[in-house]
Order: sequence, then C-alpha cells, then structure tokens
Amino acid sequence: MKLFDVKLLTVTCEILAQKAILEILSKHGITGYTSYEVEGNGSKGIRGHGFKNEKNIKIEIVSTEEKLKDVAEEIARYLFSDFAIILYFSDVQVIRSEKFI
Amino acid sequence: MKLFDVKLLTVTCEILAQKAILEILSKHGITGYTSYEVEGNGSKGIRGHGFKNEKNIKIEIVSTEEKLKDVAEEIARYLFSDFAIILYFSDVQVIRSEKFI
Amino acid sequence: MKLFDVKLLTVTCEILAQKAILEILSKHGITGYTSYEVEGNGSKGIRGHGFKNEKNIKIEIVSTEEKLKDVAEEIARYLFSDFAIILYFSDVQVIRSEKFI
Amino acid sequence: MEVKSNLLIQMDILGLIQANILTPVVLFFLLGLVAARIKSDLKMPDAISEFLPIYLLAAIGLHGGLEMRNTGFDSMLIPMLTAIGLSLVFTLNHYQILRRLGKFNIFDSYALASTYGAVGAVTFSVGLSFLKNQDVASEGYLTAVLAVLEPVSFILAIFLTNLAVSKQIKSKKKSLSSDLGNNEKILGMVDQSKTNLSGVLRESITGKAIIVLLGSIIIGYAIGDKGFESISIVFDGLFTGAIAIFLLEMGIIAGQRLDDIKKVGVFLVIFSILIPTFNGIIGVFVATALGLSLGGAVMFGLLMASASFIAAPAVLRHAIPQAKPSLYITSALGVTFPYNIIILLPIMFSVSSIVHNVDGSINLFNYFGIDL
Amino acid sequence: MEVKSNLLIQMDILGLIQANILTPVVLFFLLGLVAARIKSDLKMPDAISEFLPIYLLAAIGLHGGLEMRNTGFDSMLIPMLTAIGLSLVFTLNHYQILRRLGKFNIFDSYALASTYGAVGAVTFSVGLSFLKNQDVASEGYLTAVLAVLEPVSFILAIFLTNLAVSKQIKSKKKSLSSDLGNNEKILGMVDQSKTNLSGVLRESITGKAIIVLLGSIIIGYAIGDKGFESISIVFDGLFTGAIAIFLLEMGIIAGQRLDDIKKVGVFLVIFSILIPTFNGIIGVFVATALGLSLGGAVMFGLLMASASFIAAPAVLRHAIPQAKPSLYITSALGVTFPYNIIILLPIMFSVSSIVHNVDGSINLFNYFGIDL
Amino acid sequence: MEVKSNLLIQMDILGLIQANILTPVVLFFLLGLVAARIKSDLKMPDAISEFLPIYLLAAIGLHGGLEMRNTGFDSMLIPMLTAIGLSLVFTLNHYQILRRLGKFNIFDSYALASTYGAVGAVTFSVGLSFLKNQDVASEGYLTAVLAVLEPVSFILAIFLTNLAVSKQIKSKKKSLSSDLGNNEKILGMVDQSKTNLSGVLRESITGKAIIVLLGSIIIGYAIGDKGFESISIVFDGLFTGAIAIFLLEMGIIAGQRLDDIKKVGVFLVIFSILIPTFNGIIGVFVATALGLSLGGAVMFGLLMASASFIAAPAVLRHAIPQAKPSLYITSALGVTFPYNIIILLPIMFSVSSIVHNVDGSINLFNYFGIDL
Ligand SMILES: Nc1ncnc2c1ncn2[C@@H]1O[C@H](COP(=O)(O)O)[C@@H](O)[C@H]1O
Ligand SMILES: Nc1ncnc2c1ncn2[C@@H]1O[C@H](COP(=O)(O)O)[C@@H](O)[C@H]1O
Ligand SMILES: Nc1ncnc2c1ncn2[C@@H]1O[C@H](COP(=O)(O)O)[C@@H](O)[C@H]1O
Ligand code: NA
Ligand code: NA
Ligand code: NA
Repeated sequence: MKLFDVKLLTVTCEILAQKAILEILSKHGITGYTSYEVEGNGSKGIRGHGFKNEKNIKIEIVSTEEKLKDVAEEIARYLFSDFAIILYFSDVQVIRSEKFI
Repeated sequence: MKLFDVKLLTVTCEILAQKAILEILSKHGITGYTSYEVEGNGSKGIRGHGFKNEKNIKIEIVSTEEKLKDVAEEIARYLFSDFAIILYFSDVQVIRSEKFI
Repeated sequence: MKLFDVKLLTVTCEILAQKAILEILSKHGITGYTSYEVEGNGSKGIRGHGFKNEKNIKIEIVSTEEKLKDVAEEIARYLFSDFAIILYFSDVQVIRSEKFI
Repeated sequence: MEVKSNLLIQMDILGLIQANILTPVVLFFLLGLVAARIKSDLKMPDAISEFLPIYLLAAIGLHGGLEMRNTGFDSMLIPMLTAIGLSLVFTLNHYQILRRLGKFNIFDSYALASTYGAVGAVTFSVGLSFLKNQDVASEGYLTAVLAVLEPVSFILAIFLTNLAVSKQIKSKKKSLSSDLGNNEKILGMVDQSKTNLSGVLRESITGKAIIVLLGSIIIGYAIGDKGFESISIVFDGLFTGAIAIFLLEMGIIAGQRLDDIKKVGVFLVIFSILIPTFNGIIGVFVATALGLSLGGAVMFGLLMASASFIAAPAVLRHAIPQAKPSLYITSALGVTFPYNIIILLPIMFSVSSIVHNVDGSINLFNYFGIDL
Repeated sequence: MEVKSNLLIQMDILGLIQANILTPVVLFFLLGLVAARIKSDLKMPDAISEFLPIYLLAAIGLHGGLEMRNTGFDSMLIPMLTAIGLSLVFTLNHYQILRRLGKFNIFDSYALASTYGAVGAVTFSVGLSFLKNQDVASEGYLTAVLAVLEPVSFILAIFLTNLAVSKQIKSKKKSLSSDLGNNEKILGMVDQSKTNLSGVLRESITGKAIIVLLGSIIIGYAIGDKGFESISIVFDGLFTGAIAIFLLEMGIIAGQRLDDIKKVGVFLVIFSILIPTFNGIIGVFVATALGLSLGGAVMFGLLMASASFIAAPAVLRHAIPQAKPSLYITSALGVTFPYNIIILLPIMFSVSSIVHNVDGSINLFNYFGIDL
Repeated sequence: MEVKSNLLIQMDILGLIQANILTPVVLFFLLGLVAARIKSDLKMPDAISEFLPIYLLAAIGLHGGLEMRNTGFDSMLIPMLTAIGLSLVFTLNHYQILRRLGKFNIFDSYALASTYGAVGAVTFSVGLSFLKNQDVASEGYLTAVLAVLEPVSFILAIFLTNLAVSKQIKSKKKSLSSDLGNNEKILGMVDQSKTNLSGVLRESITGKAIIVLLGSIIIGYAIGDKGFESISIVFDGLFTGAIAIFLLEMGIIAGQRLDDIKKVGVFLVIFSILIPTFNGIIGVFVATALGLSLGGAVMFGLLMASASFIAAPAVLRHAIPQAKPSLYITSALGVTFPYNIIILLPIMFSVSSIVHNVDGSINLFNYFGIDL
C-alpha cells in the first residue's frame, strides 16, 4: 500500500466564523472537509458555555500544501482580526491522493 | 521523559460503516480507539444534517505503523467502494509505547 | 506566509480527569486549549455509554515543545495511575507563533 | 341520482383533504418544508429528533396495548397474516415494476421495493391522530401488526438480493479466475452477504423501533386503563402536539431533500404516488372484507400504503450498501410521506366510509355492484 | 386625597413587584442566577436550551394566531406601524446617547442601539405568562407585531453602520493610497459590508425566530380553537412550566455573565435600566392612546422596553463583527432582562391599569392633567 | 388466627409486589433492561437523560415545598437529625462489613459504604409515584431531608479515607526515604487528599442535585398552591410519565451493567440486597416511632434503603479515585435499585401499614409483642 504526503489544515474558531470559512474553502475549489463543535479557551475567553452560537467549531481539511496555504492566508487576512480563531498545519499520509486535490 | 514514535490513523466515515471498522480493528487485535460524531462534506455530499444515521463518525487509533497499515488496507479493500469514507496517517509521539502495540 | 513549528499535545481521558488537567495547564501558564467530548475504548473498557460522567474528553493544546513536555510529565505522574487516559504529541505549523507560547 | 352521489363523494374527498391540510400536524409539516426551502436556519436539536420517535412509538404501543386489553385480540391473527402476505406480494410487485419498467439495477430495485413494502411508524402516528380528530376508533391490534410488519419486507428483499448476488458471483467466478486479489475480494463479499441476512434479521428484531413498540404494547396490555391513568397526560395528552413538533422536523428534512427529487427521476416520483394509492386502497377493501371497522380499515390501508423512511435507511445501508440511499430516502420521505398524510389519508377515509356504508345508503356489495 | 391615591398606587406597584417575584417564572430565573454565582455545575443540556425557544415561539405564535382569528386584526395596521416607527426612533435615540454621553465607538454604539431597539421574544413570553397570571387578556396581533419588529432595528443599525464604514474608508483611501495590500483588504471590507446588508436582511427574515413565529401565527389562524384543541396541552398547558424551565437556563447564563458587568461600566448599566423604563412607559401610553386594552398596552410597552439577547448576538456578530459582544449580551441579558421581568413589568401593569382607569376613579386625561 | 394473619400479610406483600411490577414505571425499567440484554440499539439521547434528573428533582422539590407550606415543618428537625445520625451509623456499619467480611480494600470499602449510606433521588421519585398510586400522602419535609442527606455520608467517607491515607503515607515515609521522585509523588498525594475534603464539601453543596432540590423546595414554599397552578401540568401532570421514560433509560444502563455483576462477586450482590432491606425496615420503624405517617415512614425507609448511583460516581471518582467505580455503580444501579423499587418498596409499605395499624386489628406494640 503506497501512501501519499498531503497536508491537514485544522481551523478552530467561533461558530459565527464558520460560514465565512466554508465560503473561502469553496472559493478555492475545496469541497471536502470535516467539522464538529468543540469548546475551548483562548485569548478571547472561555467559549462553549451558554448560548449555542458562542461555541467553537473545528474544521479540518485534508488537501495539498499549496491550496491549504492559500486558504490559511485568506483566513488570516480577513478573519483573524474580528473572530476568535486559531489554525495549524500538520503532515498526513493518505491512500487515495486524488481525493484530496 | 522519553517519547516513542507511533502512528495515528484517523478514519472519517459515515456512521453506518462504524461497525465494520470496529470489527476490522478487533480482528487485528486493536482494542484502543477514540471516536466521535462529526459533520462533513465530501464526494458523497453534505452529511450530518437530518437523520442521525446520516452523520459521520471519526475514529482515531494510535498504534504501530505495521498494524495500522494492515487495518487501512482492509478498510480500503472492503469499505471504500460502498461508503463515504476517508482516512489518513500521521506521526505522533507517546510516553507509554507499550499501551499502543 | 511563514509558518512556525510548534507542538500539539492531545490528551484523551475520562471526563472526571478534565478538571485536574485544566489545573495543570493553568499552573504552567497555558490558557489556550480546545476540548470536546468523545467516546472510546481502551484498557479501562468501553466509555461514553450510559452516564454522562463516564464519557471521555479530548483536550488539545498547541504550544511549545518545552511547555507541553512539562505538562505531559505532570499528567503522567499524577493522573496515569488513577484515570483512563492517553496522550500523544504531534508536529504542527502555525502562522502566529506568538499566540502559542 | 348516481352522478349526484358520485359528485357528493368527490366533494367529500376534496373537503376532507382541505380539512386535513388545516390540521396542526399537516401545517407544521408544511412549515418545516417552507423553512427548509427558503434556507432558514431552523432546525431541531438532534436529541429532540431522536427522542420523539421513541416517544411516539411508546405512545402508539401503549395505546394499542390498552385497546387490545379492552377489546381482545382473538380476531388479530387473520388480519396480521393477511397483512404479512400482502406486504410480501406488494414487495415482489414493486420489484418487478422497478426493474422492468423503471430499469433500475437489482440493488436499487430491491431497496426501493422493500422501502415501499415496509411500514412507516410516523405515518401510522399521523393516521391515529387523524382518526382521533374524526372521532373514529380503530382496532388496537393494528399496532401489533405494525410491529410484526416492520421487518417482513426487508427480510424478503435482503434474502432475494443475496440470492441475486450469489448467482452473479458464481457466474463471474467461472468466467475470470486469474486475478487472485479480486477473487479474494469477491469471496469476502459472498461471506459478507451470507452473514448479512441473519445479522439483518437480528438487528431488525432488536431494533429500537420494534423493541419499543412491542414492549409498549405489552406494558399497555399489562397496566390497563387504571394503570395508564398516571402516565396518560404524557403518553396521550401530549401525543398530537408531539407529532406536530416531530412533523416540523420531518418537514425540514423533506424540504432539504426536495432538490434530490430531480436526481430521482419522473418515473420514481410517479411510482411514489401511484403505488401507495394502489396498495392503500386495496388495503382498505381487504380490511373491510376481513371485518375491520371504518377506522381500522383506514389504518390497515395506511400500513399498506406507507413507506419506511426511518427504519429503511438504517437497515438497507447495512444490508444492501450498493443501493443509492438518495433514491429510497428521497422518494419515501419527500414524495410518499406528504402525499400519504395530506391526500391519501382522507381519500382512504372516504373510501372506507363508503364501503362501511356510513351514511346508510350504499353498502359494500351494492357499491361494488353499481360503482365499480 | 391626591397624596393618598399616589401612595396607594406606589404601594400597589411595590405589592405587584413583590407578587411578581413570587411567581415560579421569576423564582426559577433567580435560582439559575444563584446556581451560577455559587459556581454550581447545574446546566441545561444544549438540546433543551435550543429546543425551548423554538417551542416558546411556536406557542406564542399559535396563541396570537388564535386570538387574531377570534378578534380580528383590522385594527392591527396602525399599532404595527407605530411600533416600527417608535422602534426606529428609539434606535436612533439610543445611538446618540451611547455615542455622545457614553463615548462608545461607532460599532459598539450601533450594536447596542439596535439591541435595545429590537425586541425579545423570551421577554414577550414572560409578559404573556404574567398577564395570564393576572387573568388579563391582550390583543393577539401583538405577536405579529413582535415578528415584524424583530429585524427592523437591526436592519437600521446595520445600514447606518455600513454608511459610517463606507465614509471612513473613503476618507482613508484619500489619505493613504500607497500600501497596495492594505488597500485591497479595505476594498474587500467595503465589499463585505455591502453584501452584509442584503445578507443580513435575508438572514433576519429567514431566521428561525421569525419563521417559527410567523408560521405559527398562520397555523393558529388557520386551525382555530377547534383545531387547536388536540395540541392545546402541549402548546398551552405546558407553556408556563416551559418558561420556568427556560428561565432557569437564562438565569444560569445571566449569572455567568454577571462578572462581565464590571467590564460593561456604570454608564451602560444605568442605560440598561433607564432606557427600557423610558421606552416601556412611552409604549404603554402610546398603546393606550391607540386604543389597546390594558393587557395589550403592557405587552406593547414590553415590546418597546425589551432588549434582544438571543437574536442580537447571532445577527450582530455577523453584521457588525467589530462590536464587542460582551457589551450587548451582558447588558441585555444580565441587566435589562431581569429588570424588565421583575420590576418593569409590574410597573407597566400599574401604569396601564391607571391610564385604563381600571378602578373607575382616574381616567387617562384627568390623570395626565392632575398628576403629570 | 396468628398463622392466618401472618399468611394474609405475606400474601398481601406478594400481591403488592405483583401489583407494583405491573405499574408503568417498573415495566418501563424492565423494558430497558430487556432491550439492553438483547443488545438492542435503543438508547435515550444524552440531552434527555441529563435533563430528566433535573426535571425530577425540580418536581419533587416543588412538591415538597408545597407540602411544607400546607402542613408546616416545625416537626421536621427531629426526623432530619435522626436521618443524619442513622445515615452516619449505617455508613460506618457498611464499612465494617465490607472491610472485615467482604475483604475489600480501604478505598473500595469506603466508596461502597458511602454509596449505600447516601440517598438516591431517583429512587425517591419512584417512591413518591408509588405512594401516589396507592393514594397515600407523605410528609413534604422529607424532600428537605433528602437534600440535606445527600452529602452527609460522602463527607464522612471521604474524611475517613483521607485519615486512612495520611496514616498509610506516614508509615511509608518512615520506612522508605530514599527514592526522591516517589517521595515527591507521595507528598503530592497527601496534598491532594487534603484539598479533596473541602473541595468535595463545596462540590457536594453546590452540586446540581442539591441546588435544584433546595431551590425548588424554596420556590414551592414561596409560590404556594395558587402560584403552582400555572406550572402544575409540567411539574405534576407529567411527573409519573417522565419517571417512566427516565426508568426506561435507567433500565438500559442497568442492563448494560449486568455483565459486570460477575466481577462484583457474590458477597457484594448479597450485601446489595440485605443492607437496603435492613436499613429500610429499620427506617420504617424509626420513622413510625417518631410519629411519621404511613407514607412518610415508607419514604423515610426508602431514604435509608436507597443507594446513590447518580451522585456517587461523580463525587467518589474525584474524592476516592483509587476505588473501582464498577463496584459501586454496578451494585447500586444493577442490583439495589431494581430490588428497591420492585420488591423492597411494597415490603416497606406493608410493614408500614402494619405498624401504622391500618386495618385496625394490629397496633405497633402488640405487633412487636406478638410477632417479633
Ligand atoms: N493554544 C491553543 N491550543 C489549542 N486550542 C486553542 C489554543 N488557543 C486557542 N485555541 C482554540 O481557538 C479558539 C479561539 O482562540 P482565541 O482566538 O485565542 O480566543 C479557542 O476558543 C480555543 O478553542
Ligand atoms: N478533503 C477532506 N478533508 C477533510 N475531511 C474530508 C475530506 N473529504 C472528505 N472528508 C470527510 O470524509 C467524509 C466522507 O467523504 P466522501 O467519501 O468523500 O464523501 C466526508 O463527509 C467528510 O467528513
Ligand atoms: N490506541 C488508542 N488509540 C486511540 N485512542 C485510545 C487508544 N487507547 C485508548 N484510547 C482512548 O483513551 C481512553 C482511555 O484509555 P485507557 O486508559 O486505555 O482506558 C479510551 O477510552 C480511548 O478514548
Ligand atoms: Na407499505
Ligand atoms: Na426594544
Ligand atoms: Na441509604
């Protein structure tokens, strides 16, 4: 079984930024992602207690380094200032590389 | 503190494939895993809206590269064609390597 | 866009150990983390079925290797014996390294 | 005279449909539909939409059990066997239609055939609340028939699918025996298919729907009206309101699925309307012939007419993973369910009223004699 | 004589406030508050706190629709337009106060102004249950006013914010036109701001609150009292109990927010009490002048007095992301909401009783003439 | 005569047990048990199983508060102190039995001792609904006793465990003082143990169970019957039905745990049946001697008999993490709870009827005189 190197971008942000992020993804032609609600703490305070729309969401995207860097740059540019948000990259290996282009 | 290199296999799939995956795990003698429900989008369309059993599940297994490759191969062989599913490997370091054999 | 290497520490444990772990984090001056409930199986049996407080929680912390190793060491020392718990490190790259010190 | 009475009946049906649309249950369904179509962010929390079916099943089970205790169930055997028989015949009939006329592949054909051969507990709940609204009673044992009917057509469909798959594999094996890896995979599939049947049987019978339904029937039977009193506000008083809330959710899901209807195709949409009508009306006649009451015949017809959209996806995805879920979920939930509860239910009620000779002027036999 | 009657009124108000505190709804709110303050682990499951607002909106919508069917709504237009007009005027007024006296920045000022110009459906529910307790009816069409009022002041605030942002950007553009990247970003922001307004309008109108509210009004109107019967236990019988449970949750959240009050500042706390009082009392007078009943005037006043703390965060975080949510959530939920339901509601009820001349001795005009 | 009356009593108890099994509450528990045993996929959504205990506590709190308002609570002090005293004595007694006869280690012994010394709010709810079924009232202040009793035996057990740990550590420290790292760890543990007690006390008292219970008692007391009216459908009408639904969930969890019973061992299973019986019957006698009513004595006995299976895991896992949760959860939920609600409750009811001399033929003293 051959494995291919791709990247995983993980974005954790307040739920209200979700829509903007998904729009950025689709602008870059990325259709595959996984998301789930999380709680958390960061520079913008404890989240995930109380109103539903104060929760955080984590969005994970497996794709090529190039595409994900573009995505991250756009997120950083437009969303970092207004929303509670962090993101990080990691290396992952997949079987069907064609699924993640 | 000494750290040991092992692998983390992450499988994201529709909830209906969960049982089959857990069976494959136990067939390979793996008892440790972590799982949680997620939403997502992929080649099989948006998931996680509507009926419960249309949600996705993410299963994470920390173990040796060898074992996890066997697991991934079996998943690829029997489940890739019929279910919405992706999987990827990443490198992680643990303290108690004996827990993940 | 420049990326900086930092570490991600993932702790999966029974929900009752959560408080102790968050205390250890804050003792080491770490305020940022993400957490969410998960189910799982390990040496301490299947979790996440039945009573709420039998669930697992996953806590993820992005920070410097140094700090996270200290944290992991303290968790290993005080909590490994009494609680269902695993932890692992992985390499991640971030944009704003100053956020994760 | 003839023409006039026919006209009256027609008006009656239209009036009933209109009256039926103006019930909270149907209107909340439509509200959900509209909300989904205009892309509102309205949604039910998962926990509520998981809990409500359990509650509804418990409520109809208790209700059925209480009725059976009060009115007996000696007369249950023949209707139940008839229902099972009809269900099997209908499933085979659906398959032929779908495979031959609809040109669907084996897997989709069997999946769809059994979806429409199976029964829908939510539809059944709406039927009960419809009858309650009309102040018409129905035989309690029909709830037991609902429970027994649940797995029947799935089991048939899965058995036949396995048979078909085995044949296919055998012929394939003969033709190509070189590629070892593939062969191994095929053998794996045969094994899987074989375990499926018993697995599916097991899962169907221990499935939450049947457990709750059968359990509640027994509980209802055991406690009787006096024992039921203390829980009657929850399981009787809240019943229709809970259905209304659940149908809001069903409406939302159906609305989200409506876009898929294009993918489903005209043939299947027509199928999703004609087949329930056919099965349902037959059901009403058969039930009447078997001696069921006006309301009982409607519920029997509804059992035949209803398609399964909660159990089906769960069972079929495991059992016939090769079939496309978008087909059977969309047609059952997006087309048949609204059609059944809005239009077919009043139609069947009218038919049942006529064949039960409610207004005293037409009875079953001269109705057959004169009108058909 | 004068003095005595004034005294009596005062005692009446105090008595009413006290009686109001001793209702389950208020007491459960306080229980939640206490639980949060002593850091209890008491919390409602998310699913329940998401479901209850949907339920409450459906219940008040149905109730409003039924009332409108029974009593007509020809007389609705003028109160509705008046409410919209007042809401807009109030929003502008809040902005001036916040910006000039409070020295808040543009973004926070508009966000706060619209939070207090908007309406609170939860507050409205509590008002209805308060009136139910007093056995006083109110005009059903006020529910429709609630629905229409929801987006009004948000839209105004967002429109004005966009205007302000555009101006700022234009002037910035003139001064610095060198940094290309930054310029691009600014242009992006202008674009974003421009799309925001239509987006927000769309989202407000398809937002779950309005959909459920309007939908239920229509359903209530369509089904009438007879159709409502079957679901009345759920949507009427459970109403006050459900509010009590929801207010337990609101109390917990408010309690968790109380620490933030320090950050909010004295000015905003005073604002959060005086503005609702002012708006609310004006509302009662205006409504009375328009001919609304005793209860109707109280509900109208409550619409004016209430601040939005469920819709506001969702809408404003998208529309004015530069504003600090801690300001508007904390003041609306932590200060204004408890003040409104505990103290202002009985005050407005007393005022409305007086201007409606309930005890027969004072009427609107001689009250104005003598006491003001 | 004697023999006959004994026989009658025995038949009475058997009849009562049988009648008790045929109540919805018990039957839904059994349904859950069966569903779990046959590995059905039936499960309650988490949100529902988290919400129901809050609801049940609020309902019994309100009920208790209302009763206390109506009948006073001057007479509460002595029963409450007696309950606390008995609870402490029982806890110490359990410890001796478990440590000496059962050969459990210190940690498990204390954990189990306090689990059975503590009280179970769910059991209490079932008791109330049992009495409601029998149309027998009980003293409202017992709800307050329930609230006060909650933390008592945990605190004792944790205090004694800490004492034992400290002693152990001291002796260990003396023997080995070479291994520095380990020593550090031991010192850490001592510190941890020391903070535990105050932490546990704090957590117990601010724990959601006590907050909701005490809060609702006060609310019930404050609002009185008139104020309760508007929420009585939710907190009274739905009560038994909600218990039935919750017991379905409890049955499922208990069923999933039944496999662990083998690990628990015969000794603990017998302990889990005999101890509640002993404690419960003593409770009934003591309560009767203190002048409590027939129903009050049953509820008092139930407080003594019940084991804690919701609070215990949460408190003990923090406070005595060295103890095995499978022991105390399995025995309390899997053995004692069903035994208590199915068998012991009717037994205690019969005993209380006899000692309260209900049928007029036997009174407490000649009963003691002749039969014991
Ligand atoms: N160091 C960190 N490690 C893991 N997650 C973090 C960290 N910092 C922030 N987060 C997550 O990102 C969200 C937004 O962070 P912030 O913008 O710093 O408030 C937080 O609510 C956390 O869920
Ligand atoms: N590129 C991706 N990155 C992250 N998650 C993905 C990606 N593609 C698919 N997924 C997840 O895997 C599930 C199944 O994918 P698919 O088989 O492509 O429908 C989706 O519903 C997503 O949750
Ligand atoms: N090999 C593994 N891979 C992923 N998660 C694991 C693994 N082993 C244990 N876990 C998780 O860690 C929790 C505690 O593990 P344990 O202490 O082994 O019971 C389990 O309930 C799982 O959620
Ligand atoms: Na059918
Ligand atoms: Na307002
Ligand atoms: Na006890």
